[in-house]
This record gives sequence, C-alpha cells and structure tokens, in this order.
Amino acid sequence: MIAFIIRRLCQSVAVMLSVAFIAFALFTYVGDPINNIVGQDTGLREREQLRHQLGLDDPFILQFARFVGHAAEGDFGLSYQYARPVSELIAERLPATLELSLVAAVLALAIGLPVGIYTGLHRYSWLSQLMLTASLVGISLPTFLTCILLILVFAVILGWLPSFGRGSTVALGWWTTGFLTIDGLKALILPAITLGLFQMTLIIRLVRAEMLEVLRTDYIKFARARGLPNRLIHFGHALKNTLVPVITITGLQLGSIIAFAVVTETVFQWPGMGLLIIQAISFADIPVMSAYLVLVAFFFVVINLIVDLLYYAVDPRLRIDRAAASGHGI
Amino acid sequence: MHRGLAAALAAALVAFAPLAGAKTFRFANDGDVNSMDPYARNETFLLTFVGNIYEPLVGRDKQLKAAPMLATSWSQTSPEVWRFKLRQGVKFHDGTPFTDDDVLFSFDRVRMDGSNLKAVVATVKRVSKIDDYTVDMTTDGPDPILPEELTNWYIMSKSWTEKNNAVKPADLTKNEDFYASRHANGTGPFMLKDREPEVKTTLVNNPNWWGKPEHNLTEVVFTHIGNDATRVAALLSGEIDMMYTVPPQDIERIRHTPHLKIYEGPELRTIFLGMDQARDELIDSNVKGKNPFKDVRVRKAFYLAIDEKAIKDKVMRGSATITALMVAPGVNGFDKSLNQRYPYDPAAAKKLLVEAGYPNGFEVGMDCPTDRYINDEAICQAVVAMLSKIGVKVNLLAQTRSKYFAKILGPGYNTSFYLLGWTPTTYDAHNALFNLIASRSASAGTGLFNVGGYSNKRVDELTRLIQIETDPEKRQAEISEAMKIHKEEFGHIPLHQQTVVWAARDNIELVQLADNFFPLRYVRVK
Amino acid sequence: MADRPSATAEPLVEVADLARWFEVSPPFLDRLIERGSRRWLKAVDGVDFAIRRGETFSLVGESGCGKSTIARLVVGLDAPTRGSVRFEGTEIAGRSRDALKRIRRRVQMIFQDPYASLNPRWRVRDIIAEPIRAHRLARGTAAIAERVAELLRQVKLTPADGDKYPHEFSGGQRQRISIARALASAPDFLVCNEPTSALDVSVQAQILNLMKDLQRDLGLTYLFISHNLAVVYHISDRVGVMYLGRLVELTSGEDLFRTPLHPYTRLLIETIPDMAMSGRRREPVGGEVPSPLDPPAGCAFHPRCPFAAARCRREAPALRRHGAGLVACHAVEEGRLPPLAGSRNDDRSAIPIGGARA
Amino acid sequence: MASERSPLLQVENLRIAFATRRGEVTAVDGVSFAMAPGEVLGVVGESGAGKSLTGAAIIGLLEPPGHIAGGRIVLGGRRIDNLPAPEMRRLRGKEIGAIFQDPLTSLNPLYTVGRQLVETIQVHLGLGAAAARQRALDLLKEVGIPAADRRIDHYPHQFSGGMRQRVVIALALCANPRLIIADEPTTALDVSIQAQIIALLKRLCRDHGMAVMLVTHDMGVIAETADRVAVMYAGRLVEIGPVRDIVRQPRHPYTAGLMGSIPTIGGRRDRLQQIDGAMPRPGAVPPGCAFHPRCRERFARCLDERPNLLPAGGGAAACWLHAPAEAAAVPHG
Repeated sequence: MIAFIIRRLCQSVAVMLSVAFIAFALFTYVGDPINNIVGQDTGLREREQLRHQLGLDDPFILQFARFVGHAAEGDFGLSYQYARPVSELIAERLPATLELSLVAAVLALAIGLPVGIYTGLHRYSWLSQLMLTASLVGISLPTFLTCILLILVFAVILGWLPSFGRGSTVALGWWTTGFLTIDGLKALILPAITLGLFQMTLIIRLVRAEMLEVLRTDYIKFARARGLPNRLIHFGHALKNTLVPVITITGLQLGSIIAFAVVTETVFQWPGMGLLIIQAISFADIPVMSAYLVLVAFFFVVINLIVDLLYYAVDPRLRIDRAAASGHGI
Repeated sequence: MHRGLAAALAAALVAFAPLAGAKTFRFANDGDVNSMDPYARNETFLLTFVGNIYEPLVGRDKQLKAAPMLATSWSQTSPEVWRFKLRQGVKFHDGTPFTDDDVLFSFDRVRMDGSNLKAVVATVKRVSKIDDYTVDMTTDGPDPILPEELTNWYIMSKSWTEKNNAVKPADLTKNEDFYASRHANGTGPFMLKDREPEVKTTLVNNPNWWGKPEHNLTEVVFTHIGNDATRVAALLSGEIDMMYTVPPQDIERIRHTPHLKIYEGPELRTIFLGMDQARDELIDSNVKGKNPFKDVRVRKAFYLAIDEKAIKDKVMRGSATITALMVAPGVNGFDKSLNQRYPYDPAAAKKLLVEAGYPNGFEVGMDCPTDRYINDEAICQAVVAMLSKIGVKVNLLAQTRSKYFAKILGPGYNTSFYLLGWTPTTYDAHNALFNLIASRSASAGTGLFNVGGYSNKRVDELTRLIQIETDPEKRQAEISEAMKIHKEEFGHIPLHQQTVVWAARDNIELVQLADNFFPLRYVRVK
Repeated sequence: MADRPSATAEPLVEVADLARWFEVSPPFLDRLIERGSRRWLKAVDGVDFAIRRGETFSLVGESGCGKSTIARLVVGLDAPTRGSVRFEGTEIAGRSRDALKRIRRRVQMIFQDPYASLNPRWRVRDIIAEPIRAHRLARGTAAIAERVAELLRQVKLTPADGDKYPHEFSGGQRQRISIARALASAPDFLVCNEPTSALDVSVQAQILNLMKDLQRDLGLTYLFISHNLAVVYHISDRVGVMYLGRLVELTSGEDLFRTPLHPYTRLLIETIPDMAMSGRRREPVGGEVPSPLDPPAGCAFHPRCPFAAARCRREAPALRRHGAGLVACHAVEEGRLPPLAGSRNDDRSAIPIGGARA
Repeated sequence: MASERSPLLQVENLRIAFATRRGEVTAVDGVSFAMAPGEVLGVVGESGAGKSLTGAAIIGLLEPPGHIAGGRIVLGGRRIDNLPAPEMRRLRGKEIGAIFQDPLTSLNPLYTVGRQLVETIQVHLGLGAAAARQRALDLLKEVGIPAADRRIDHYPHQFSGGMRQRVVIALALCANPRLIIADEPTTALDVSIQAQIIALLKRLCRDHGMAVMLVTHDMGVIAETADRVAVMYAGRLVEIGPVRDIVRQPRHPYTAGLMGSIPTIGGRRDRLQQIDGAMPRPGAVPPGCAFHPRCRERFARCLDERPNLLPAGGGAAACWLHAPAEAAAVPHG
C-alpha cells in the first residue's frame, strides 16, 4: 500500500515534469509576449533587451530547466501581464475555481446519482423516460449556450441572480470563500449549474447503464433467488457494484470540471484560474501558463491517486496481491 | 441632555449624508486594468483608468486640446527648453503636497527599465528645478509639440513610492509582488479604494481634489467582464450602468432597448493595409525574382480593388469612418482636403495589373490578427474576396495577436501583406509619420512600425522638419506635403477609423472622447 | 491434396523443452520498497512431445494447466520463453511474420467459442473466402466462390448458407463454419482448442464425427485440446496429460485409459461420471489444483497424491519411458505404485485418493 | 415413487412465453411433472430446450419479457405461480433454494461470504446477528469449507471455484428449503471438482430431506445423482422416468439419440451416434411431434398430431411409438 502510494507519487512527478516539458515546447507557438508587454512606441533595442532579461531568447531547454529549478523552490516567476508573482495570482484564483468545481461536482453527484439509480431501476416508467430525455438535452447543449440561456432567464429576464462575478467573499486566511455570504451563494448558482450539468447527465447515464448491467449479473439474480428484499438488492448489492466505474468517471470528471471551468468562468466572469489562463494565453503570459498547466496536472494526479485509493476501499479484490489475482485465466 | 441628543443626531446625519446622496457608478470593460502603475503599460484602457487617480502635467479637455492639469501654464523659453508652472496647493491622496520634486522623480521613474512609457519623454534630455513650482524641460533638439506628448505621463509621489519600495517600475525578471501595481496614490479626482485584479476595482471620490468636480459620483465600481454576451446581459439586467466596449453585433439591440443608450464616435485609431516594398522578392508569393509591390501600379491596383464602403457597411455594420489618410480627424495635422479616397474601381485595378505585367494576377500571403481590432479577421476576409476579383489570390493567415505581432513586427518584418491599426499617442500626425511612414532607420529611430518598408526621401526629410518646426502653419504645410506624397505613392492603403461605441443606462451622463479615453470626472448619475 | 501423407513415424510437429512464463511481478518500485522479488507464472514449463503426420494428439488437463498456452505457442500466436517448436523441422518460434506466413497457411486453429471467432458483420462466404484471398489460393470471383462452396459442402453445410450471417446459425453450424474457414487455406495441421466444449452433446457428436471424416479424407493432423476425458478418449491416437504446466503422462489413447500410470491420470479417470450405471460408489477426489503462481516444490502433484514420498516433495520427476508410454512419477519409477486391478468395473475403493487441501 | 407420498411440487401444463415485437413466442409448452419430497429429479436437454426456464418459472425469476402464459405450479399444496411479488419473494430462499451455474459470478464480489450468508439468514429466519453468524458458520462447515471460522470473513475471490460453489450451496441452504433448483451446478467446474460437488449435493439432499431439481445437460451427472430424469426437447417434456430406464433403455427416439451421442471411455472409438440437424428454435417448432424432422422412426401421425406423455417402461414418453392402436393420452402423475 505504501509502496503503491510512493510509486504513484514518483509517477506524479514524472507526469508533471512531462506536462511542463510539453507545455514549454508548445509555448514557442503561442506567440511573443514582448509585444504585449511593451507599448507600441518601444524601440527594437529595448524589446531585445527585455527579451534577453526575461531569458526568452534562450533555447527552450534552458528556459525549461530554469523553470523546473525555480518551480522546485515554489517560485513560478512574475506574470508578464500583471507584474505580480504567479504563485500569488494562482493562490488568489484557486479558491474560486475549487469552490465552483466542488459545488458543481456535488451538484452533479447529488442529482446524477439518484436519478441514475431511479432510471436504472425503473427503466420503463414514464418518469425515467422524461429524465433521460432531459439529460439528453443536457448532454447535447454546449456549455457556452447553457451559460447564455441561464443568464438570459435568471439574470436578465427574472433578475433573480447575478449574471457575472462571484459576489462578495469572505477571507479565511489566504482562502477567499463565497460560501458565507448571501450574494456569494447566489453568484455561485448559475455557474455551478452550468459546470455541473454536463457531468450530471454523464453520471445519470453512467449510473443507469452500470445499474442495468449489474442488475443483469448472476449475483443479483442469485440474491433474488435467495429471497432478499428489493431494497437490499438494489441499494446493498447493486449500487455498491456500480460504484467502481462511477468513482473512476466521477474522479476524472472532477479533473475535467476544473478544465471545463475555463468556459464557464469566462462567460460568468468567475475570477478563477480558468479566467486567468484564458487571459494568460491571449497575452502569451508564459509564467502563468506553465504554472497553471503544472497545477492542473497536479490536480489530475491527486484525483487519480484518490480514485485509486477509493478503489481499494470499495473493491476487496484489489486489496490482495494483484499478482495472485491475475493467476487465473491463463 | 436634549442638546446632546440633537448634536448626536446631527453628527449622525452628517456622517450619513454622503451615503444618503451616494451615487455609485458601475461600469465594465472586456479587459481588465492590468496594473495600477501608470508606467506599466502603454495601453489606452490602463491609461484612461489610472488617469482618474493620477494626473499629468498637461491633460486634455473635452475637445482633446491640451489643457492645464498639474501644470497651470507652459511656454517655450528657447527652442529647446519648455518651462512648466506647477499648480500649487495640490495634495496627493495620502495627504502629502505635490511639488516639483515629484515631477523630477516621475521623470526618472518613467525612464527606468520596466517602464513602458519611456517613449513619451523620449525627446526630453533633462528636467530641472527652477523653483518649488517651476520646472524646465530641455529637449534633444527643438520639440514643438512636447506638451502634447506629455498628456499620458502621470505624476507619481516621490515619498509614497520610496516608502513603499516602488521607486522602480515592476521588474518582470524578479519574483516579487509589486506595490504600485495594486495600490495607487495620485492627485486625481478619484482615489483607489479597493482592487481585486480581474474581479473589481473600486474608486471613491477625492473630496480634496484641487479642481471643481463636474461629476457627482461617490463611488465607482469597475468590473472586467470578458465575455461579450455576459457583459451585455449585465447591462440589460442593470448590474452595470455603463459598458466601455460594446460588441458590434449587440449595438442595434441595445439601441432599441428602453433605458439604454448607445454612444458612438470616430476613434483616433486608423486601420490600414500595408505591403512589403522593401524586399527584392516577397517571402510569401508565387512571383519569383521580383517584388510586385515595388511597382506603384500594383499598389494602386490593390487600393482600387478594395471597396471600403462595403467593408464599412457589411463588415463594420456602419460603425466606421472611411479614411484616405493615415491619421484621424482628431489628430493634430489632419488635413481634411486630402481625406478623399480614390474611388473603388476594380476594372481600373485589373487594367493596372495587366500594365504591371500581371494579367493573370498573382498569389500573395496575408497576415491578419484575430483579436486586436474590431472585426479584424472579417475585414481581412473581405479584402481577400475583393482582391480575388482582380485575379489576386490572397492566402490569409489569421492568428492571435501574440503570434501575429511576433511574426510581422521587427526585426524580422516577416510579412508580404498585412493589416494593422495605429493611434498616434501624441495626438499629432508626426507620430504616425515617424513610426509608420518614415524609412526604417535604427539610428534615427524612425519607421519601427513601417512594416512594409515604404521609403521616400522627401517624406523622411519632412518628418525630420516637422519634429522641430515650431511655426504651426509651416508645420501643417509640411505635414500635408508628406501625407500627400504618401497618399499618391500608395505607401499604405488606409481603410477606416473604428468607431468608439459605448453603452450606458439613460440616467448616466458622460462625455465620449475620440481617443477612447473615458474620464470619470465628466460622469453624472441622475 | 495430391500428396497425402499417412501416419508415419516422421513427426510433423516437434516441441522441445517448450516453456512460456508470464511475468506477474509487482511493479519495480513496489518490489524495491517491499523487498519483493520478481515473480513468474510458469504457464508452460518444459514440455516435450512430437506429433506424427495424420494422427490426433490430445492434451488433456484441468483449467490453468497450460494446454491453451501450448496451443497458442504451436501456432505462433505467442513466443515461447524457452524451447523450440518445429514444423516439418523448421523452427517457428521467434520467426518473423514473413517467415511464418508460409507456415501459417499450413497451420490453422479452431477455437472453443465459434461465435466469438467469426466476424458478425461478414457473410459466411466472405469469412471463408478470406484465407483463400489472403494466401492467393484461388484467383477470380468464380474460382473463389467454387472453393467456398466446396468447403461448405465438406463441413456438411450447403453453398446457399454462404449468403447468411453467423448469427443465423446454431452453435454447431457456427463451429462448422469456423472449421470450413480453417480448411480454406488447405492446412496440414489443425490445432483444436476445446472445439466442442461450448456445444451440446448431440451437436458435439456431429462435430467430432465431422472432424474424424475430415481427417480421413484430407489427411489432417490434429492437436486436440480438451478437458473432457471421454471426448479425448474418443478422438485421440495419443494423449498427453498436463498438470501445472508440465506433461505428467504421454501415451496412446488406448493405454492411457486402460492402464493409467500417473496418479493424476488415475484421478482424472476416476472422476468421470459413470454412465454405465454400474452402481459403483465414487469416492470424490479431494483437493484442488494449486495456483500455478506458487506451485508446490518437487512433484507439483504431491500434495494431492496418495503415493507421495519424501522424494516427491523434494525432486521434480522427469518424463521417462515406462512400458509403451512416458510418465513423470517417482512412484511409478520406483515401482511403488499399486497396479490397477482389472477393469473399471472393479471395486476401486482400494485406491485411496488424496487428502483434502483447501 | 412419486405417487407413494403426496407430491412436494406439481407442475401442470406449464407454458412459458416471450412477448416479442412479432407477438408471443412459446418457449416452454405444456410441461407437466411432479416431484416427491427428498427426490432428485434430473432435467436434461440441449441448450434452448427450456429446462432452465422451467426452473426459473418455479422459483419465480423469469426475466421479462418472459412470463408464465399458462398452467399451474403447486408447491406443498399451495399454488405459487400467481403469487404477488412480495409473497413470492418471501418464498424464495425459504421454501425454494437455488444454485446457479457459475460460482465465479453468483456471489457479490464486494461482500464477504459471511455477510452474504448472514443477510440471507436474517431475512428468512429473523435471527439476531450473533445467532445468524453462528448458523452461517455451521452451514460453511456443513458444505465442507475447511477453517470455516476464518474463511467466513473472506471475500469470494479468495475462494477457489469449487469452494465458491460450496458457499453458493450454503447460501441456498440458509433457510432449510424443501426444494432446491440447481441449474447446471457443475458445468463451470473442473472435472475433479465436479465429483466433489455432486457428492456434496447428494449428501445434503439425503441429510436434509430436500428435493433437488437438477437442471443440466450433462448426462453423466444425472446418471450418478438423479432418481428420476425428465428429458426436454424444444420446450416440451419428451420423456420422464427412473434414471436407470432412461440411461439404459430410453423410450423416446430423441433420448436414445442423445444417449448414443455421448462419448464414453471404453466404448467404441469409431463414430459416435449422431442426430442430424438441430433443435428448432422457439417459435419455429414444427407441428405434430417437435422431433419428427430429425426422427428416423417417424410415421404419418407424428407429422401432424402432437403426442402426449404415454406410459413406456417404468416411465412415460411423448412418442406415438408407445401408443396402443387406440390409446388415449395418459397423463403422468
């Protein structure tokens, strides 16, 4: 177990290094930040001087090595755009994105799971059909369109909820939270729904499919043959067996929620990391982009680790020596 | 007892009085103010926003004419010396008095590494103190328009920057939080109350401002809303009172929404096309061994083939001012008599191409930004279609600005045909001549943005003369001559000036300026 | 089919010291941290046999004994860890794809689940024609169609069946289709991996009969792999009994069932349900096959063997000639094994069979 | 044998149909038989003959769209084919136990075998946690799990196939049912394990006085285990009788063909007897005797008149060969 975690951590470092490396290789193509930093009247000599000072004229391997060296010390440099330390910028934005992603994920699970179970258990009921049709709409609407529709209805027409921003926040140390104020919570609703909608429909469909699959298995049939009550069969036996794939997908989705947040944050002007990276890309703000990518890679790695540990918790087959388990089927 | 209560009540009333009459103005833009440091970026929005907090020596009035701000008057004591009398009794927001030490300091600071406004004081060699409220600026040769050039140079407090370790502008190579990028201490009519980058920036009225406020605001909340649809929605839902940049597709909708108003006016920025006339062979064309753009007939053919009227109507949806010159009407030196475009004439264009030896046209690559100017990519696409009618096949490469500028700007100038926009930051035609039209010369510093490498000796000569000519009439004649030569040689193909479009609720009064500056000191909430 | 080899002493396929190990070690870092060592699953570990032309050679054993792995090694679907597989004297283990191509045509395989091995979207005639086209055994649409019709008739289907899709057939018919496809490249050697285990008994009879007919008509050589002793007895000329990756006995079909030598062979025969209704009471055999990951030391069968001695626990017996066959058993070698008394109908309770091992 | 005591189970004229888009397809048609307490009835037939469906119908676990379309099922004098779902559920496990083919998939992999035993015991017997666990332990011991007190807390994957099938059997025994439906209980096991499981089933049947309906396609298992054998073909019962009769002297031509096609050790190694053709699919059963297209002994009557079970030897066969000239169908039982 400890070996497993250590191995995953080593892998994580490798993953993050390769993400950073690929990112740096790609930065060659995002354009030249110098023109964004300086004014239009700045002379060529000064541009070159700045380029040299920032090390942008070094080969990218060298830039990469420098980045890794500094990153190891927790130093991600200064944002070209804001002239502020990247770590500070990210620390400022992180709470917004994480709170939004968390609420979206909870929302997706809290609705997706029960609806998925219901539609799996009652596959022919009209309510299931209705919910499935609705989820089809949810899965086929582009996030961008969902955002605009929600804003139009709830902010412009009804005027109930704000169309942008995070409302007022309360600082708890360096963490700023929108959970503690009314308008902070109100501001959270639309973006969280938008962000969670796709994942929710995905979870509904996944749970439903898994439920149907599990209900067809021999052990469920056998549980029925033993005369167990339906409640026990559905929620005791079937549900737990649907969890492994649901955990996998939900975990990965949580990662992609953070990634998907870019669109939602842009539309709702949500002051999170998604907004930051969009700005950074158009500005060719290399320090911000590299730090963001490494951080996102880190999230994925952590989420994967948690998912793997949850597997262990859910599935006893993984707890014993895997080698021995694979002995069958030769 | 009763008197005590009454006094307390009165005190309470006084305390709440500003709140009772509080006028909060909320506005949004598609980009954030990148920094509170007035030297951080030579960028219109940053300068206009920070210009509410900081002030220059010489500002501009509602007609964009130079107007006294921290200097009450100025004059040329000799061809190379300008003398500025400073306003007395002005205090920075932190309470320290404004003196010529702050001017001297600001002069040093604006020229430091990390400052992006070095260019505005490029001609100034030295600033010297005459007395506490008089400074002299010695220029490198005569500079007749120095006061005009200084309008974006804001004066910072020497003691405040020293106290807060912000003497030097932010250095991007060092990893440290920079005080002046998040805090501000100016002399202007508004004070920075709170700044959350990308979220909101709050200003409050400066009760101790030296001027007589035209505005009636107590608080200003600025928000960055990048997404067009969201920004419009915020205006429609009443969450903001004014929006600084209106997406063209929403102009009509807002115009027809009750309680909303559209403000439109020509901008100083001129959008134009340029052609590589420097290389002996184009880098991106099927014509080998020669450069077709060196032939004025080809350049003219391109000009005549472009239907700017159609671009204005179809692409810009009417929100543009057609131009024949490289400078806009609000710019000093603009000559109305020259501002007549050659008429759209594809037949003549085709004939010119035949004469030039390209009866079947040719192929050429075109560079275009996608996120820099209003509808930039759409304009380029229209140009491609129009040129195809005279047999020229244009291969369009549209890229984001970071990539686009990296490709077309110096030192490489890797383009054959491109679209660019330019605002003369000095509000003077010389700026456009110097940067866009004069021959590229590292020693003279001219032609840095003359991407196509247009070159005419007489124009270079005139550019030099204009820079030092102090007689306004002679100077105008020189400007007109240079502009006329450039126009007849088709050095560039001017297209139009963009239209500044703002939208606000109808209870807002504001003044829209052609330089796209938005001084809050003119805003009133009814 | 002009040159039809008959069953001769010259082997068609020779397998020598064949082994296939699968690495099942935990990942390197885990091993490092937990001080584990590399672990191998020895699916096949040192197997020798030869198959003569025209004969049916069977491998029998319980699941996990390595018989399917041998099938894959013999047709070149997998590369051995050690040892050699020769086809007409040509080594095929480790050969390149090109080099194998000629041999591939002559060696075909039939699988347990005929449905899984047939492309459900192809018509039967295309399925059967595919090897003909791949090996260019016939040119032109008409020639190929004629050959497909001939193959369908050979497996007792009609040429009209070629127009249908696999799902339109019953299990037995599908197995006929996969046999027809295997025969399409005119092979000499067919490896049949449990070809009837998924079939009902009456259909199994049809397929077994068909296979016998085809062998007689086309002079085929079979490697027949099955866990069903009765089927093996019915079809085989010679039989190899496998236990945990090794051959424990190899002899002619007749001898194996009349005078089984190895205690494991005896156990297997003992477990066959008595269809004759002789009324004998079968003692259920205790114990189960140990994990191939962790085979017992010495003779792998010793924990279940009633005749196990100290040497059996220590030393793995080699396959040695004993009478007409080969057997790997110390007890047989040392003559410790009590002879089987008479026929199967005798009281067999005299043979104590193994102790339970959970 | 069955007529001596009052029957435990009576299946009368059972018809099972599937609702499909092209209308109802009959999969089991007119099956009647009875089982005495403690009797082992083997039900044989090829896949698709309807033997597993019959078992599923008895225990009330036909999967939709399959359903009982006719006939009656009576258990211990009580009709059970039309019970409401909750009552049928209480019956399952308590009155009728079930053993499925594949022990690898019959157990929930995420729960210990102990938990699965305990929950079943508690549902049916209402025992407290400790008592239920004790009974679970006893059951494991009874089905021959060594070190049961340790193994009770193991997960299914920690058991070998044979041991798992023993656990499955223990689960079926939890509430001491009077009838066990064992659907192919040995098919997925290795040959040496099959014998162990058969022996265990026989012993339990004897010790508990349970009746077992042993559904299998393996005649060898039947021959060793069953008291009587029912042979099914194309959804119909074609022959039923004492096991010795069926194995040694089958009366129905299909049974005879089936017996002949089984390879045996020591038998002739030439060709096996084979029945040409294949069993018709449900919905495509020919009129008359379902077997007549493959039957070598068919005559005119077989083509259009469906035979009922007729007395033959010690049992009965649905074949016109056994009809006296003017015989009327004699219902079995």
